[in-house]
This record gives sequence, C-alpha cells and structure tokens, in this order.
Amino acid sequence: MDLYQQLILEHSKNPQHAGLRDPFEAEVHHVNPTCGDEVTLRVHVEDTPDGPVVRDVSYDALGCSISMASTSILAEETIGRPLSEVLTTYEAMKAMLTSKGEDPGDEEVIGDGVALSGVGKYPARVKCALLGWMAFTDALHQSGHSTETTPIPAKEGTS
Amino acid sequence: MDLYQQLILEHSKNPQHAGLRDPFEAEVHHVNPTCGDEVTLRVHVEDTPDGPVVRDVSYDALGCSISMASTSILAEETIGRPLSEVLTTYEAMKAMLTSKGEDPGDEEVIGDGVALSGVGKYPARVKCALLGWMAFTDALHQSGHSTETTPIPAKEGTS
Amino acid sequence: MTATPFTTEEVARIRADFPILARTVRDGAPLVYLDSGATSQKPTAVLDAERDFYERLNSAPHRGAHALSEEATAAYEGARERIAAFIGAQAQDVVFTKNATESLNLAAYAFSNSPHPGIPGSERFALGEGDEVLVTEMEHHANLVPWQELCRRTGATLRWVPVTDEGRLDLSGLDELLTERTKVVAFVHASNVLGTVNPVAEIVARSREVGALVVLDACQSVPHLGVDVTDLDVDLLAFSGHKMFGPSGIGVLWGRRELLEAMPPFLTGGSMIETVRMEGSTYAPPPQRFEAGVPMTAQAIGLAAAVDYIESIGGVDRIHAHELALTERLLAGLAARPWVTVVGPSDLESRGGTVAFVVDGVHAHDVGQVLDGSGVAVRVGHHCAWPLHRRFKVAATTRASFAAYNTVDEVDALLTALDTVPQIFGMAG
Amino acid sequence: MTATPFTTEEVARIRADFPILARTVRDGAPLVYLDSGATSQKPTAVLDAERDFYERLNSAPHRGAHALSEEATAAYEGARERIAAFIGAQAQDVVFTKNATESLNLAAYAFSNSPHPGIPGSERFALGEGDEVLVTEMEHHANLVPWQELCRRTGATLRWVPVTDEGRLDLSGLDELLTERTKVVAFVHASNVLGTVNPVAEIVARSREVGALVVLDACQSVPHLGVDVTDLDVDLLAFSGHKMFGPSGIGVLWGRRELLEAMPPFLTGGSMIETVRMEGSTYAPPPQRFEAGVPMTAQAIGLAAAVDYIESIGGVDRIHAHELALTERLLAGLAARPWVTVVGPSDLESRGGTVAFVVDGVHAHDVGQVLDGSGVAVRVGHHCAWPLHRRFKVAATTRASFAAYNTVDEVDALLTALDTVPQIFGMAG
Ligand SMILES: Cc1ncc(COP(=O)(O)O)c(C=O)c1O
Ligand SMILES: Cc1ncc(COP(=O)(O)O)c(C=O)c1O
Repeated sequence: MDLYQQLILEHSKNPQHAGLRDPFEAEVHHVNPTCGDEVTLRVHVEDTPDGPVVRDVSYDALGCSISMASTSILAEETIGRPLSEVLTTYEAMKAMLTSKGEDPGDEEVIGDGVALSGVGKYPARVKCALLGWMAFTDALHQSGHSTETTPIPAKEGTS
Repeated sequence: MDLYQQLILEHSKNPQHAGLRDPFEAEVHHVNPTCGDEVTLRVHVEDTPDGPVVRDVSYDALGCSISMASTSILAEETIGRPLSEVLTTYEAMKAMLTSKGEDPGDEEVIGDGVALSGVGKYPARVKCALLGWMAFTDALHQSGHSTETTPIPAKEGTS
Repeated sequence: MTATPFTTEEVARIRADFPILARTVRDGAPLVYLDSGATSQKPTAVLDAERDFYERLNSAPHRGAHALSEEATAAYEGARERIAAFIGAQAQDVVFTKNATESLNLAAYAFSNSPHPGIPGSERFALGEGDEVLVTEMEHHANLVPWQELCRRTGATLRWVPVTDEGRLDLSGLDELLTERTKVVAFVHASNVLGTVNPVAEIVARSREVGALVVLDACQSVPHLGVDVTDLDVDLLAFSGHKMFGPSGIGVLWGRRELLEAMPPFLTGGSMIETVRMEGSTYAPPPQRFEAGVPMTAQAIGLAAAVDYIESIGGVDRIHAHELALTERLLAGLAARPWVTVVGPSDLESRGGTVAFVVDGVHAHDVGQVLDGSGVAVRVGHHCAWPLHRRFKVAATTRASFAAYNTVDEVDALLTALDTVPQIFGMAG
Repeated sequence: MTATPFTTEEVARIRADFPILARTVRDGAPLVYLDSGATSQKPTAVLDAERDFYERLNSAPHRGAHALSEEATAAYEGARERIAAFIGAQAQDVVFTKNATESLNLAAYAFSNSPHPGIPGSERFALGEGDEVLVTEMEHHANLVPWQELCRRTGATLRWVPVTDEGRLDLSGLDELLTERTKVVAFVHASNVLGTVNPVAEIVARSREVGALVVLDACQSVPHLGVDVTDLDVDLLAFSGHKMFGPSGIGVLWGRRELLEAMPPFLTGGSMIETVRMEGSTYAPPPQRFEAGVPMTAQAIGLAAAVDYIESIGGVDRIHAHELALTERLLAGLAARPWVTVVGPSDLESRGGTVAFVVDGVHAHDVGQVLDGSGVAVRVGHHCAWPLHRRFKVAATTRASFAAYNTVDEVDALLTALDTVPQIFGMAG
C-alpha cells in the first residue's frame, strides 16, 4: 500500500517527543468521533525579541498509524522553531492533506510531512492526519497566540 | 359522474330528519380530519319487551353531498326500527362501502343506501359515506348499547 | 421581473422529462396534475440520480474508511453543497431532515430542550412562562402545531397575526402582538392555500427590534419563488425536497451559523456525537449534530439532481413567471364565473401559483370529484390550514397549484370541467 | 434450525440481483462488501418498485381525493400491511419513520412529553426523578443517547447492564438493576458489533414483574434473524429499512396497540391531527398520530419490495443459515491467526453474522485500510457503540458483517488480505 511509507511506519512505532512535559501554557484534548482516536497535547511557546518561538510540543496520543505519525512529525517539525514559520508549515500540511492527492507537499516546508502525501487520496483518513495539528492550533489559540486556526472551511457551492 | 346518482343529490339537498331533537340518550360529535366535515348526532333508543328500538336519530351535519346523503339515508333507514335490524343494515352498508365497488348492496337491507354503491370505487370518499354511521354507532355505544362498532379493521397481512 | 413564461415548445420538452404526465386516470382521461403544491412530480434526471447512487456508490456515509463509503460521503456532502448554493447558503449551515415538518419540529424542540448543559449558548433558546411565540392565522399545520406543543411543554403563550378578507396578513396590530415577550416569530413565506407571499423584510425588521428569532416556512417559496437566505435575513428556514422535483423523504433546515451552534440536539444517536460514555455524551458541531442515524443519502443526492434540473430549465425565475401566467389565466377564468369565489388575493401582486376557491353551494369534495372524473387532479379540503379555513368560514376549498410542467390547456381543462359542476348539482350555472 | 445456507448457484443468482456487486474499487479490485451491518445493498426489484411508484402513482398519500392520490394511498398502506406481516404485526401498529434512530427517539420523547392533556392514558409514560431507565453496555448510540437525553430532560436515572468478557449480557446483577423504580428497559436484540443475540424472553419476563416497558432495538435482528412481535412479547420495537435491502430514509416503530394509543405525539404537523384550532389541536389515532408531514412514500413501497425480495430468496431463515455458515468460516480463520483477537462470542451459539476483531498492535483504521486496498470493505471504528469498546479497552475494532449475497470466497478474500497486515506493519505474523 502506497499509503504506508516506511517513514510513516517508523514515526508511528517510535513517536518523536512523545509524553507530556512541563512547562506548558495550554493543554487540549481532541478526539476523532468516528474512530475514537484521542490526543492530549501541550504547547510551550516563548516570546522572544524576534517573536514567539515554539519551545515544546508534548503529547499523549492513541490512534492509527496515520494519526500517530502525523503527530510525531508535527512535534519534530515545530519544536524550536519560530511560530510564524510553524504556522506556514501547518498551512502547507493542511493544503497537501486536503488536496485529494493533487499536492505532493514541499519537503522544504513540511519535512517528513511529505510522507503523508498519500493520505489526500483517502478522504476518510484526512481527519486522522489532521487530528494532532487541530489540537496543536487549538492549544496555540488557548495559550493566547493568534493563528489561522479555523477548521477546514467548507467549500462554497458553485451555483 | 356515476357517483352522483339522483337519489344522493336529493338526499343531500333535503337531508331527512335533520336537526337536533329531544329526547336523546347520547350526543356525539365526529369530524373527518382530511376535509373538516362535521356531524353532531343524537340517538334515542327505547327498550321494549321485544328488545331495543331506535326511536330517533337527529343530527346537525356539515359536509359534502356524499356524507350529507349518507347521514340522511341513515336516519331514514333506522328511525323506528329494532336495533338488531339496524345493526344489520349498518354492517351491510359498511360491507358495500368498503368492497371497492364489488358489492352493489342489497336494497332489501339498506334501502336508499344502494345509491351509495358507487362510493366504494373511490376510497377517499368511503370515509365521507361512513362519517354519519361512525357517529351513530359511537352514540349507540355511549348510550350503553352493544354494537359491533369497531372501526373498519385493518386487513391482516398475507406473509 | 424580466423572466418570461415557458413557450409551448419549452413546456412540451419539460413535460417529456416527467414520465407520469403521460398517464391517464379513471376511464382514460389524460392526467391534468394541478396538485404540485402537495407534492411535485419527479423528472427522469432525479430518478436516475437516485438509482445511480444505489447501483454504484451505496453505503453509509461518514461511517467507514472503505472506498464505497468515501464515495458515498463525497456524493452526500456534494449534494449538501449543491442544495446550499441554491438558497445562497454555506453547506455547513444546511441540515438534512426527512421533510419540512421535521425541520420545523427540530426548531421548536430546540426551545424546550434548552438550556442544555452541554451546548454553550443554548440559553438563547430557553423558553418559559411569560414568553411568547408569534405565528399567523394562515400557517400550515406544520408551522402551527409544533409551536402549540412547544407552548404546552414550556408554559409559553402562543399568539397569532390575523388574516384580512383579501387573504393578506393583517399587520395593523403588530405592535401589540410583537413585544419584548416574543421570543420566536414563525410564519410562512408563501401560503400553500391563498398563494399570498408575505412581507418577510418588514416582519424580520420588526422582530429584530424586540430581539425575537425568525423562523420561515419556505416550503412553497424555495420551489416557486426562489430564496436567498442572505437577502431574507431570517434565522431559521425550512423546506421539503418533494415539492421541488426531489424525492420524498428529504427536507432541509437552514440556520444562521451561530444559532445552529447554540442549538441543542433533537434526534440523538449515531454520527451526531463527539464522545459517548455511559455516564453522558457530548455532541458534534452542526450540521452533524442534527443528523442522527444513517441519513437519507440517496434522497439528498436526488434533491441535488432536482436543483440541477431546475437550473437546467431556466431557473426559478422562469418557473415563477410561468406559474404566474397560468395563475393569471385561472384567476380570470374564475372571475368570469360568478358562482365561484376565490379565497386569497385576486390579483398577481405578491402572489405564487396557488389558487383556492369555493363553488357556491357545492362542497369542495364534490367539486374535486367532478374534476377528477375529467382527469383534473386538484386538492380539496383544508390543505393542512384548518384555522385559515375557519377564518374564511368554509370547511374546505378546492385548490389548484402549478408547476413548471403545467400548460395553458390544463388551466382551460380545469375551467371546462368546472362548468359541469353547477349542472350536476343543480345549481344556477 | 432446519434451513440451509444458500448453494453456490443460489448465491450467484442472488448476487446478480445487486448491480453494485459487479463493480471494482481502488485500482480494479472486485468489491467484497462486508459492511451490510452498516447498510445493505439494494436489489433491482427494490429500485424498480421505487421508480415505478414515482413514474406511475406519485402524489401525496392521505391528502387528496383525486385518482393518483387514491392510488398512492393504497400503495403506501399496502406497503404498511406487507411490512407488518413480515414481523407478525397488524398494519395499524406499524409507524413509519425515517430510520431506527427516529423510531427510538419517538419512543424516548413519549416519556418526556407525558402526561399529555389530550392523550388519555399518557400518564403511563410520565417519567421523573426517582424513576429509572435501564439499558445495556452494548447498545448502539441510537439506543443509548436518546435515553441519556430523556433522563436529562426528566431527572430520571440511567442504569445499565454490564457485558461479560465473552461479549454477553451479564444478567447476574439484574435484581439490583431492575426494580420497581425501572420504568423502561431498552436493549438491543442482536449486537451490531459482537453479533451476540440477547435473551429477550428472560429480560421481558423480569421487566414485566416490575412493570417496566420493554423497548427492543431490532435493527440487526429483523433483517438477519427474523422477528415475530407476538413471540417476542416486547412493548415497542424499532428497525431500519436500509439494513434489509430497502431504501435509505425509511424506518419502523412497532408498538402494542394500547401503548401506541396512549403515546403522545412527537413530530407534529399535517396529517397527524384530528382537529386544529389556533387555540389548540387534537390528534389522530396511531399510526397517523406519529406520521406528521408528507411521508416517505416511495421508500415505504421500496421497503415492502425488499420484504418480498427476502421471501423470494427463501426467507430470513435461509439468510440466517447462510450468514452463520460464513461466520463459522470466518471465526475459524481468525482463530487460526494468533495475532487476531475476536471481540464477541467465538462460537455460533445465539449469534448473528457480525464479527468484530482486533489485530495485535495494529489500529483498526490501518487494518481496514489494508483490506480496502484489496477491495474488501469492512467497517472500522467504534461502530456507534463506543461504551462497548471502552469496556473491552479498545478504541476501535474491525468488523465484518454478512448478508445473503456474500460468498465463502469473500470470507477467504478477507483472510488473505488480512495476512498482509502484520507484514506491512512489521509485526510478528
Ligand atoms: C443495533 C443498531 N441499532 C440502531 C441502529 C441505528 O439505525 P439507523 O442508523 O438506521 O437509524 C443501528 C445501525 O446503524 C444498529 O446496528
Ligand atoms: C407551507 C407549507 N408548510 C409546511 C408543509 C409541510 O411539508 P412536509 O409535509 O413536506 O413536511 C407544507 C406542505 O405540505 C406546506 O405547503
């Protein structure tokens, strides 16, 4: 199955930066109501003279290989980076995942995230791949950071 | 239209025994919820050594020609007759009306009621023709007389 | 309005799309179907769309990760987008129900199910003694009885706007009827009896002043006048699919986003939940929150095909123009018969293609029966608007209601058949 | 049981009646549809019946006196008789809803809408603080959440029967759970996850002793085991049409006559009334009282055709025998794979054709995805029975569920595809 690239299986078996850690400004709990997958996620963002920087993303997740891998990649791609860059990564991930397989993803921007490019072809799995990211942006929001954290907007009709 | 026999039109224009009269043992009010037709009906039954006799059926009705005629015929065919005979007439009327046009009705038993034989072919009108009779059997029931007054029983399925 | 009625050729082409219109009734009379206000006929395109779904994609949407389920979900949600666009709405604000009646009950139960501890903002809906619900005397039972029952459950009081002799809302006493106590105003956009189109903007403006929510019964307007929820600016809006060339078994409740979000669930069960424990459950956001159980998937897809069909024949504007032309001819024909009285506006001002009338001295049931004998199918009775009929002191009316497939000849067929009525019943004709 | 599974030739003939089974998914894999527990596929006979209705008889039943309306009414009521007979019931005790979820909500709302001043006997349903509702830990959300919400509305308390490790109801503590306080016992006949068939007679007997009403969720039993309401002796019973070869958008609530008569209305509007005045309304007897609005006419007719279809292929007994044979083969295959654990009874005793399992160390979503890659459509997740999954300490299971059209080869296709799972995910296989 093209969906299960080696990188996904590795991330899902060895989730990077897993576990819940201090300090943190916000903790959120998200579930995927169709399959019961859950993630508890904390963020620690520090304000620096150059703007906010993501110092830590820690989490406790239960889910399928796609959601586990996606959350693991999320931690890897965000910890230690300026928030503004991280949000760009998020938007690029979301764009790739919701592109129905059209957008292969840019490794420069989303790193290991490109391994999830196959998910776009399986609409039912997009939610799995976004679970951690939704929790992440929600946590940012709750910790008082502005994000473009709207859920995937419904497409406009075309009458 | 074969439905509107002369007899029906005459009865509906000049409803026999119309009006509400004393004495009576029970008064009922029935409506046809699909068209809003209404009838208020009273019965006066006297117990005689030979069994109960219908002394009077008086009514105030608002409805289509079929329901008006049917109630008028009801009054004509029941007033002054032994209850047992009247119930036979009722059963015969009901059988004819629900026969989907198969049963032409027996003039010996239902008198002018045969004029309503065409109604059986129009299922939506059967209720009109039965409105007065339903009120009549209900009134009998309420005045303490035993009747076979169950509503038309649903046919058994044929699995 | 610049749209024109359909030409004779256009109507002929439209009729060819509706197989049932070729049939005869009773003893060989061609069917003249003038009862589209009750339910419309279905074009082949709609039947094909439903069947195609069942033969290629059928499975439970939002319930599986397999290929079929993904395709069914895409088709179902695609249908939602298509239907939403037709009324100028966003897909996520469109809730599928089984019919407009369920949509209106969903709205009414929201008030007695509030405040709901699990739904922030649901206090907005809570209703109790001292509160009032305002309806009108021309409502269909579907937009009256749910509010009566809501008032019974909550202790609130039902009030209503009366109707004038011309069949219009009498808004002269609105200041007394619509007050700070009024929490909901529920009324019909286009009457299914009188044909009257009500002044939505005025009632919305007045309702906003007192902070009342506005629920619009758009059953007869979405198919015949066209509706844009942004223009109308109401809060909740209900309609049925079966009256607009769609299948039976599908209806819509549209709501303003923030209101739907604050509305407690109504039917509960699968697919409308967020988490479920034996001790209690939390609920999904709208529209899923209001769509419990395996939905009317094929029917939603059929309704989307109906919307496509409407667009394909020129859209609601042309349909409206066509129906008004037929209405004009019928009103003129009835006006020429002094033994007929029209119940409702006698001109075309703010009017839809529905005409109700009574024949002096002849019960509507009998009128309908005679017309039916000539193949003319009209509806007789109170048309689920009994209080309106009481207001006009008639037990029943005869109603003709038009759709895109009706012809001028069918109007004439009705009038010709009608002329036999006085004769049969021995009235002066 | 004396009925035999379908022969290979018989199944081949049955499959030919279901156009969708000929399709392929993903990159050309033949569809192996093992998700009939979610929704079944539809035979041509059902699609034809619906279409025929639309093309010949379509109009609003119980709403007109014209020929079409009479024919539509006869077809709709004929469908009711057919479906009633299939469950050993009388037509007038069968209420049409949009799905089983609505049926169960109708039942639950009866308790919070009581006592109703207009419905004599409705006190029977009134629920309040101190009263209890008993469900089980294996309920589908559709037979759990409505009761949770009912308890929230009324102040009653929800209690539940636990489930054993084998996936059976643990009735050992029933004496404490089922007491004079219990007003309703609602449970599933056949679990949509475990396949377990519950001991209805025992639970009914115990419920009668304390005077509790019994509501049975028969969604998985009517299509697969067959049901006779007289034998079962429950009070209310719900099922869906779409799981038994019928169209989407139609469900049934059956009830004992005297209970339906004492039940207050739920959805209100047209055609469920007796009289309507602005000041208040009175209601029609059952089943009309519970069928507000233009109904799911074509869908009822489609469901009747589905019942005919079931009879035509040999009836539910043969279907059950066939599904059990497939279940036996699947259970044996899974038992031979030590890395698979079945959730639910591992033998055929009191069991239906639904098998849920987990693969050690691999999430059900991933298992389902791999199977789907080979065209095998199973369902993954909690199958709307989340508390049951918590009870077994799994987030999700993979579920195969059978219907008359499934073959032995399809069971083997599932097992073959399953064998690739450990390999892909690097588990010991
Ligand atoms: C046991 C059980 N109960 C209730 C339901 C709900 O049925 P529906 O979604 O058709 O309302 C289902 C199926 O989804 C079921 O399997
Ligand atoms: C104005 C109006 N409101 C409500 C309804 C109810 O619609 P439905 O029966 O499809 O629920 C109708 C049609 O019957 C209607 O014409």
